[in-house]
Amino acid sequence: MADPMRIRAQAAGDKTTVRVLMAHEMETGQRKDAAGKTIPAWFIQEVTAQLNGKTVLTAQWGPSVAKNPFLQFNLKGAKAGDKIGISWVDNKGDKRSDEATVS
Amino acid sequence: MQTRREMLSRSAQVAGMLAALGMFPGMATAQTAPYNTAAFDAKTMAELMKSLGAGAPVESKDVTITGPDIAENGAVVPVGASTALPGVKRMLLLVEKNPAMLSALFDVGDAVEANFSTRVKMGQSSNVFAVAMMNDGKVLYAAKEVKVTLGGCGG
Amino acid sequence: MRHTLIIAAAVVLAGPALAQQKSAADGIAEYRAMLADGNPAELFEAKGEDLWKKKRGPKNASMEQCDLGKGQGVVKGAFVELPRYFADTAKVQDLESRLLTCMERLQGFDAAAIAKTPFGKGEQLSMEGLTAWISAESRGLKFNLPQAHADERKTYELGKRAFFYRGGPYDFSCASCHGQPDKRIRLQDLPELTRNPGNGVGFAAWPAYRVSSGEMWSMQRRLNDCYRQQRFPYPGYVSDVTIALGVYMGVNAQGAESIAPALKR
Amino acid sequence: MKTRRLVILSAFAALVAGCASMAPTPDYDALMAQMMSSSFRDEGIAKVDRLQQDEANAACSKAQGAALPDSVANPIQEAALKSVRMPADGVFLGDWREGEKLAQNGRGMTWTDKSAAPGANGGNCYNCHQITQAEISFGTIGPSLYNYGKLRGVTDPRSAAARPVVEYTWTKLWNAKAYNACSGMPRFGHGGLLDETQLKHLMALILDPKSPVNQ
Repeated sequence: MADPMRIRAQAAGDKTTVRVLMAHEMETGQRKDAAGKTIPAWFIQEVTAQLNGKTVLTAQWGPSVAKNPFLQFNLKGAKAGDKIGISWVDNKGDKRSDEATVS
Repeated sequence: MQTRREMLSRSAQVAGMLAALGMFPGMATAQTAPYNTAAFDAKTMAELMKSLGAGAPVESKDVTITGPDIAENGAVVPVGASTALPGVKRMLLLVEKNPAMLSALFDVGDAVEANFSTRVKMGQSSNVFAVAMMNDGKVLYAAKEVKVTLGGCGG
Repeated sequence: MRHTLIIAAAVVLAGPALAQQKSAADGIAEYRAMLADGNPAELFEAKGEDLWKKKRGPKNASMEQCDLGKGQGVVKGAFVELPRYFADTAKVQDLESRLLTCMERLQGFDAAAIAKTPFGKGEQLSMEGLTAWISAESRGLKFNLPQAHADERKTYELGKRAFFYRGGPYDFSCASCHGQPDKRIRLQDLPELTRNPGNGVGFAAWPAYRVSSGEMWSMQRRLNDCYRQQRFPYPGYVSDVTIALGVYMGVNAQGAESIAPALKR
Repeated sequence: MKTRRLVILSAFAALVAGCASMAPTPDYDALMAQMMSSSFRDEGIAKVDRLQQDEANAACSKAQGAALPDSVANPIQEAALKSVRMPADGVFLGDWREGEKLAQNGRGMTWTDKSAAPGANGGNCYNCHQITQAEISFGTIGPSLYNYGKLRGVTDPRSAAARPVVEYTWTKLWNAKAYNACSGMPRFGHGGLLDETQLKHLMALILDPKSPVNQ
């Protein structure tokens, strides 16, 4: 199973900044290994964010998002103690979901 | 004492259980559109817009693209797309000279600002674009050139 | 202030070439600042903490009884005092050689086999996590390597000699790149390692996450690649020369604040 | 500046001497030799014989960054000067475009390089020098070479007037120790790192009036 994400969510007034680091190779499918064989593409395709269980953001990514991806976005109306859930699915169908509390 | 990882994996298990129980309404109702392969294969702006069912984009001062003037390494280039305009449906981040232009697509809901930052790979110096697709069908963009320098010793 | 004056004078003297160079440097500084928030090294720190506390290896034991120099199980502050002399092995050890000792003695791993494992494979992946977490536990602390033991002083002197040792087809030594202040290779600043180059620079910045390869690099891996680019033969993992260089750079960095694990090109 | 370093050095020497009176001074030369030979192994084209030092490298290592006394430096420089082979056909300049490619190329001679032949090596020039104005990613370990020929008044590299500059430059590329016993620059000709044709291209890059370096 994939390694856990690192999620930080910080409220300032009515705006909450969410920063996420995901552990993923984000292999483009354009690179070759030492033997000259193409390394197959392997990348996160879908990212979802939930605030207290309700989906607030969906995103689709291509293989050009950098390895061990970083994502930052701002939520309106979240407050300290709220739960932020982040999920991703990659092109092989691997999934990962993690949660953090707004501070 | 719990380690960070235990805490994280426990919350992951909880999240997984919730998902299994259909308690993540978002996941249960699967608002996410199916992965748009055509958009992520598009080589030109025209192809990309067609695959997204949108018209030609217009440059706008109301859209902001953030990124460095020079990237020390093309493997990780911090970029951001934002707009303060109301009525945004989607935000896109594009790299003009990558094998496929589209890097990331964000669906903007009521609870989230149209302001996203991530990091992309760039094969060479290129324009990067922030595109805002509006509810009324307008497509607005901003562009910025990012120079990618060579690595340290070339070895 | 003095620095600014020097730069201003240099710009006047060198004209447009230097002005352009300045703006390139500004651009790179801006790029690095944009990446500062959200260092993927955090992903490795979490892994490392888990590896420290988890029961693993043939003896199914954790690393929690490992003595990194400040007593059994003490992690905070250990990193900024390494390499140092350890009585139980009668050796000066850096973080990675000490971790190998603990992995062998506590967990029953074969230290020699791990030392032979290529970077980024097998148990070397554990080293990436462990060094990331252990260094992070000393983030913000100042380097203060002990030099009380005769072997620590001896190792410093050998490290100094190794640092200036010129050889290979290009006649390079460590000092070729790191013996002078304010130099660059291409656009990368080169820390002067014969003295304290400042907080979070040089020895005080490794382990680091390398954006170019998306990998976590320990000090051993950093030194290994320095020797590759120096066109030298291959230094063994935790070999004497690498540990001596660690002592030399670490003692020189006395008082420098550690930012490890850092983010690097 | 130099005096201050000397004072520090002698203070350090006094300290070492103080310690030495309590415990025997380790035989550092022997310990160093032992450490180097036990720490390295062959990998690919990078064999342990690369650790062997010639007289110049041994002297410069021992000096630890300090200037060599003339009595040591002069014989090294004289020997280096004698080692230089001028181009067999008397033509010093090749194609600056090829020179620029070589200057950009930082590869060669590492244990991850397959071949040690000159054809597999770059010049590594931009690692340490500014050369053309267009390339902003350049190092500063060596001096700027921008306008190298122009600043030296070279308008026709084949002319007799240009001869001293041309020969000096060739010598510097062939064996930089000819002018500075502890130069930081690799001995490209002497070390067999680049062949004559490649050196000519680099010469053209910095001396040809048509090269962007001299615009």
